[in-house]
Amino acid sequence: MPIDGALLEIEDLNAWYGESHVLHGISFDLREGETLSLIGRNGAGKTTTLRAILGIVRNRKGTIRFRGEDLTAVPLHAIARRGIGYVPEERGIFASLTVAENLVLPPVVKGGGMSEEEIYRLFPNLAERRSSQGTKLSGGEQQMLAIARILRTGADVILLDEPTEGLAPVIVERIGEVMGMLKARGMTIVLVEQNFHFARKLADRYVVVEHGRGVDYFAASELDAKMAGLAEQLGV
Amino acid sequence: MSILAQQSAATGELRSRLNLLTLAAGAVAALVAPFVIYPVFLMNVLCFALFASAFNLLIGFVGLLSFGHAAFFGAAAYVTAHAAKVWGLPTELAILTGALAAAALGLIVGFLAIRRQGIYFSMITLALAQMFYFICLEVPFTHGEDGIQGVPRGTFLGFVNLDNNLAFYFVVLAIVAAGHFAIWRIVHSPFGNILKAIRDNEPRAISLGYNSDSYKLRAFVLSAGLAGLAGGTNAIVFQLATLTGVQWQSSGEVILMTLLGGIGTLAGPPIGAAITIGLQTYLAAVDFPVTVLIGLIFVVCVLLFRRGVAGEILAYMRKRG
Amino acid sequence: MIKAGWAGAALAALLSTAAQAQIANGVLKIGVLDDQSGVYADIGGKWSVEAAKMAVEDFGGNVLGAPIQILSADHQNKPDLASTIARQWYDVDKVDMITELTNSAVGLAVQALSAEKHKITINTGAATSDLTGKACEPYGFHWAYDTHALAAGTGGYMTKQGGDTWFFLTADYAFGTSLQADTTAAVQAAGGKVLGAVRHPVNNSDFSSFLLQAQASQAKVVGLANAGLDTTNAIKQAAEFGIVAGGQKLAGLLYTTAEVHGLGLKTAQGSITTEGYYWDLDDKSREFGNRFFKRTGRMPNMVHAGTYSAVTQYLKAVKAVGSDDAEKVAKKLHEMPVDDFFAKGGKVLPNGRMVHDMYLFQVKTPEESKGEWDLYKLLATVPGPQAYFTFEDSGCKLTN
Amino acid sequence: MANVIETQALTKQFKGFVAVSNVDLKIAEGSIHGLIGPNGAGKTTCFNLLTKFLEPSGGRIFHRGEDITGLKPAAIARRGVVRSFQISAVFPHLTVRDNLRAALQRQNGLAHQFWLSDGSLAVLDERARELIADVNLSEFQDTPAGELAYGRKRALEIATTLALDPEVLLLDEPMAGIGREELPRIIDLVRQVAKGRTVVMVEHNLSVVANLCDRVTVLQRGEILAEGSYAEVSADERVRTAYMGSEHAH
Amino acid sequence: MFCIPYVKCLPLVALYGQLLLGLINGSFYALLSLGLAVIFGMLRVINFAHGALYMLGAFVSWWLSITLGIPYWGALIFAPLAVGLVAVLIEKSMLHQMYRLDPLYGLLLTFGITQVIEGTFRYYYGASGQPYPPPPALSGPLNLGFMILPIYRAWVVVISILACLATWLLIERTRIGAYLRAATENPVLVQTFGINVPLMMTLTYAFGAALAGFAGVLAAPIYQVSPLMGTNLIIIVFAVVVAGGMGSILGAIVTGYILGLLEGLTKVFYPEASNIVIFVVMAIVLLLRPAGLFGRAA
Repeated sequence: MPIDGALLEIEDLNAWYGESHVLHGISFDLREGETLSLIGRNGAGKTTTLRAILGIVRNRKGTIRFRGEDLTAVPLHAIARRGIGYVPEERGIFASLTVAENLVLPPVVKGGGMSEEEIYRLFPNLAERRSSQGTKLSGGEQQMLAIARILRTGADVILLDEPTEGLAPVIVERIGEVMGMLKARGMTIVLVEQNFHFARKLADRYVVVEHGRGVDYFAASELDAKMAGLAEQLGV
Repeated sequence: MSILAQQSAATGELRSRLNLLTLAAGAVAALVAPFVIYPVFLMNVLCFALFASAFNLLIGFVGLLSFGHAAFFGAAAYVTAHAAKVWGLPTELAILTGALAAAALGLIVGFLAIRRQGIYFSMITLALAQMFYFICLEVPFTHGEDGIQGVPRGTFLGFVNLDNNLAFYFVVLAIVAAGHFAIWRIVHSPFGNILKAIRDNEPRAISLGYNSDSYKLRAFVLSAGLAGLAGGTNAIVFQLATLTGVQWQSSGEVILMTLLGGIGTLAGPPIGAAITIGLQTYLAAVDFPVTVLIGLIFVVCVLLFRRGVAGEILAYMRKRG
Repeated sequence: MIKAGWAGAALAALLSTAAQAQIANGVLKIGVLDDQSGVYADIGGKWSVEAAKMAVEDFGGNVLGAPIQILSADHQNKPDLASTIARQWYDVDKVDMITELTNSAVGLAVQALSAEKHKITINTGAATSDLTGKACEPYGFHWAYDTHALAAGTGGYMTKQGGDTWFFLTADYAFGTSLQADTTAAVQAAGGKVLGAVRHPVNNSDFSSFLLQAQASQAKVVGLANAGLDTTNAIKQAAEFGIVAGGQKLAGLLYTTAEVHGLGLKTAQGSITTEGYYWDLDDKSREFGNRFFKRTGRMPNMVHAGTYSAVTQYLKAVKAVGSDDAEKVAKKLHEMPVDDFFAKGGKVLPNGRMVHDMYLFQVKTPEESKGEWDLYKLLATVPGPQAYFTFEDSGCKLTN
Repeated sequence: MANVIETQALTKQFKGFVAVSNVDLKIAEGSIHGLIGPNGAGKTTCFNLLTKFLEPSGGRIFHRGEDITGLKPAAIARRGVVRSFQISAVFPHLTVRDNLRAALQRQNGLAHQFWLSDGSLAVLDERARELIADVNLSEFQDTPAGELAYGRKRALEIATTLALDPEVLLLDEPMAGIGREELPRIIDLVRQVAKGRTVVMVEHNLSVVANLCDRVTVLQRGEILAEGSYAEVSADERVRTAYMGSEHAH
Repeated sequence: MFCIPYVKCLPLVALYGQLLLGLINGSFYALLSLGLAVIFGMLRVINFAHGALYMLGAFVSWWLSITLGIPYWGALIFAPLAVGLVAVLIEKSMLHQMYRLDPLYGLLLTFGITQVIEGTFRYYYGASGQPYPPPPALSGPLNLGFMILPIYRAWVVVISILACLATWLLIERTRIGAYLRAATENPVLVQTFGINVPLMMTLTYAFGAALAGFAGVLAAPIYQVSPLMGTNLIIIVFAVVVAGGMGSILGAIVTGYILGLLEGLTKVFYPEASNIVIFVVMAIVLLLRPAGLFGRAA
């Protein structure tokens, strides 16, 4: 369902890991300032969708259009320069870098990002531990750091992969607050999340992903009606 | 993963009709060659063909790149030459002694090198071989840079007079053929099946209960022994054993031969050896530095031609069905 | 394997059918087998090939009506390859004589082969005195120098001139140890004393530790029983540590104009060496040196000059006996005196050793030098019989 | 029921990060035991520890009451505790038959002979054929394993694992990358092979777990969150939270 | 007196002298193994051509001085740049194709390149080498009381320690270094941040090569500038790297100096073994700590 003036348009995206065909033609659109949540079981292809958009998965076919520009031919490192930030599933905190170094690692790609001071104010834990090794942080702090470092770059689209995974509820809550703030700042967000209850507080629209396809699309308002079917679909 | 990750030439290779044909052609060529081409040159080629095939046993079928294989070739040359000249052993026993010495050296080097994998393995074999070179340079029995000279060719099994180049050629052919048969047998043996399994997927082989290090070490020793067989024979052919045999450049050359001929194919290393030795011999008179040419071939092979001559032919045949 | 055109040679052979009776195949072939791309490429290398070609041209290009052809090959310091090439030259290409043969492993291997094939070798490049000692062969000749001559020249004469205490830096392999032993004998025979020696590994780039030990020994002469880059690096670093400036003398035992030129006078000045030839010795040597320089852009050392001399002498012998039969030519070579710009009153011993005068040189200072190749000043002439082993002492088992 | 595998306080730390922490696992003989949990919970690490592909930082592992913590991976496999891999593990350059032979030949003492023809391995072929047939690969006997489709590789991997006739079978995500159409077949296969042996499996697909497993251990952040039958754990509020997120009950 | 029983005794002051000399060789080992480690960390390529690039550094210095009259001080800057440029060409034209292949191919390719470079130089310049005197400001001896140390050698120790330190600081303390460390850990993620990792790889290779070229300039006044100067050195440096482990930058530096010292001592007490002592140490380390002194288990 193409939407006029979409910021990001994904159409019939296929992707492969080696011989294994993971994405089977997923399509969706994203408007500026919107939060879209990809939900689905483990292994359904949500993470791969993000990785295919960024070009980490090289072996891909289909259309990825960002602000009208086709991204499929753009080199991996140039995609971030368009203003797309990525928070990977495994968080990707670098062990050989301190917290502070991790934070300033991604280059600033656009104006309008937060300053280091602002970020440290927002995440006092990180400020305290700025000179310790990145991976010495707790899982929750690492997740904060992974999000925080994208905030600095000025990226206005952020791809978030399972930010709450493996985290204690209190931390999840804190991350929820941070994300709410991002949303309020007008950030466009693609959120991959298994934690459905987390996603529902943020998402404007949902794509249900199964076997590498988008099998259902609905807006936040339709959620309650869908709830029963979803629990079944998500496998619990 | 082994260096073979990009190619799949080895499987079931010798079983096809194509290979029987190649084998037959090779046999005919080997029998006719000494009447057309200078036999001493051919003997040199044969020795290096066996050397390269022994090396290939490791890289092609176990996935280990030894950058110090010349140590085994050269060590066997020294021991064989010493045994024949000083101890007065009969030629065939001298060669055998050389091969066993090389295998023993292989056990030591292998034991150390197997402790690391991949690129480290290569660096360690190179370093240990260089150490062995320095030892050869200094111990008295190798006679330093003069080498052991004037090694008697003697008679083979007591009745073949090896001073006759043609007769000697056929003896060398027999030895080298036996060596190749041994390699073929190892590759296509129960043991070989496990080697290939380890090469393809070491963790999986371990999970099936195979202690991969012990298999690698045994393959290493076998390969060293066969390289030694080649080195010992070479020493008798040229009646000398010198430092050239144990130099690291020789290790580089045997890699080139194998790469050029086709890693992991049985026909490749002999082809590569023939081309390389041919170039060295016939370009010796051309005013172009041979090392540069060898280096260029190396670069071209790695960049464009990783399957080698035999590998490319096999791939072509496969494509055509 | 043949560098010169086959066609030309064949044509020439056809034209001179008369010569076939004397020269077996209608062409007299001389092979120059040496290291053209490796460590010895400067000592001999392609320059030796040029020297051999000059000898042939000066001889008129043919002998007994048959054309003379030079073949050359780079043995890449591989004795087995050298052996293959030499065998093929003898067996297939019917080469009559092989010369140069730098690298003692190659020299010994090819000389042994020549005995088996009844062909002549004249070694001008290798140092080992074994060639005319325990490894001597009836058809093998050793022309330009050997370890004994270097030792006798540098060791004996320097001792006599007051350098009577020695310390050796010896390359720890056969060449180095035999050079040290020969030199020690010469030093002691002349009344000198060896205070110590340190054996360094071959291809050892850093000599500072050994030089400090030499310095501490306070010997008057520091003898370098090594070759090639080991010698040049040792001399270069000796300059750095002020060995010569401190009053000690530095004697390179195998060290030719090629190395001295490579080091430059600033570094090499004051060091001492023995050579069998230097281009600026007299008119005849200058004449050859200048012609060689015109062709190659460099002055010849004793290996290049020796190769010229050896080829010329060989051709003279062939002409004298009227045949290229190895036996006859070898006999003639043993008899004929050598008298050319390289060797004055040289004679060949029954073991194949060509005995000629050697010269003790000191490397000039940059101030003394008048040109790029003005490198040496002559300290002494070492008469041939004192430089080389007599046949009896050589250890050669051939019957006279 | 006796426990075939037991761990005590099994712990693994990577550079400043605890992947598995104090895990006491009890695997009952003859059961199909599922190991589940969100990504990063430490399931695969656990697996690697059990088979000694990783060296534990602390704790012990017992097999039939015997401490096997110090053994090498190959030795553990020889005791009959055999694993599969998350990414299909076959020998790509060997044919399907040779893959099976490689697995079978160890028990027959045929692994070390380098002087025999591999024709001597033909004695294994009957058993190999059976196993190949069991996983429906009969028509691919002579195909190099690398050329098989992904699902068939997984099938081959299961066949080679079965060839060892393991007492304990550890399957790391056997359904990963398997198309929906093939799922029932693989589920059947696992059920079939589980007869008479113990199976431990890491699996993401909860319906597969529900379908197969007698007992389930839920891991979260390297620790055991819950244990019991699938019905029990799926009713557990903490487990639901771990998977679905909390309903945010303050 | 310092004694090794049954071998040799040495006055302590002489021992200091020898240790100092060992440190000089250690400087070269450290600079070269540092370059190898930086390249390996980022590119996963064992750069066999490192010895040839070192030789190139020395040759460029010589060439600059005889053709353009650029003195040592200029060479110290321009030669590493030139070598870095050569490295860029190698990386852009050939080496980058190796990243997706088995790392052994990188080793083989650089081995071939080494043969070509060294063979060409040997062909044109022979083996006996070219002269390159130390700069006048650094010529002459320094009397330390216990030994005469050429000023130039003192300079080599100082400048190489500085260069190692600077490299270490660059990698551990700067933003560019942070990129490098991050890209070594996870190149893909770093790319998604908008950092041009392929360019970084080129520059890393050039930087490692420039370090080798720098070592070459330092070596030119000490050793004869010869095509063969890097040939054997590279294998020794491999042994240093295996003994030290490729894990850390600091490890490469420290192992280089330690093994240089050890080799220096061997030259005094048992010179015949000085060529193999580093290999022996490597073998012992492999037996006791297969991952190397500073390496982490894979």
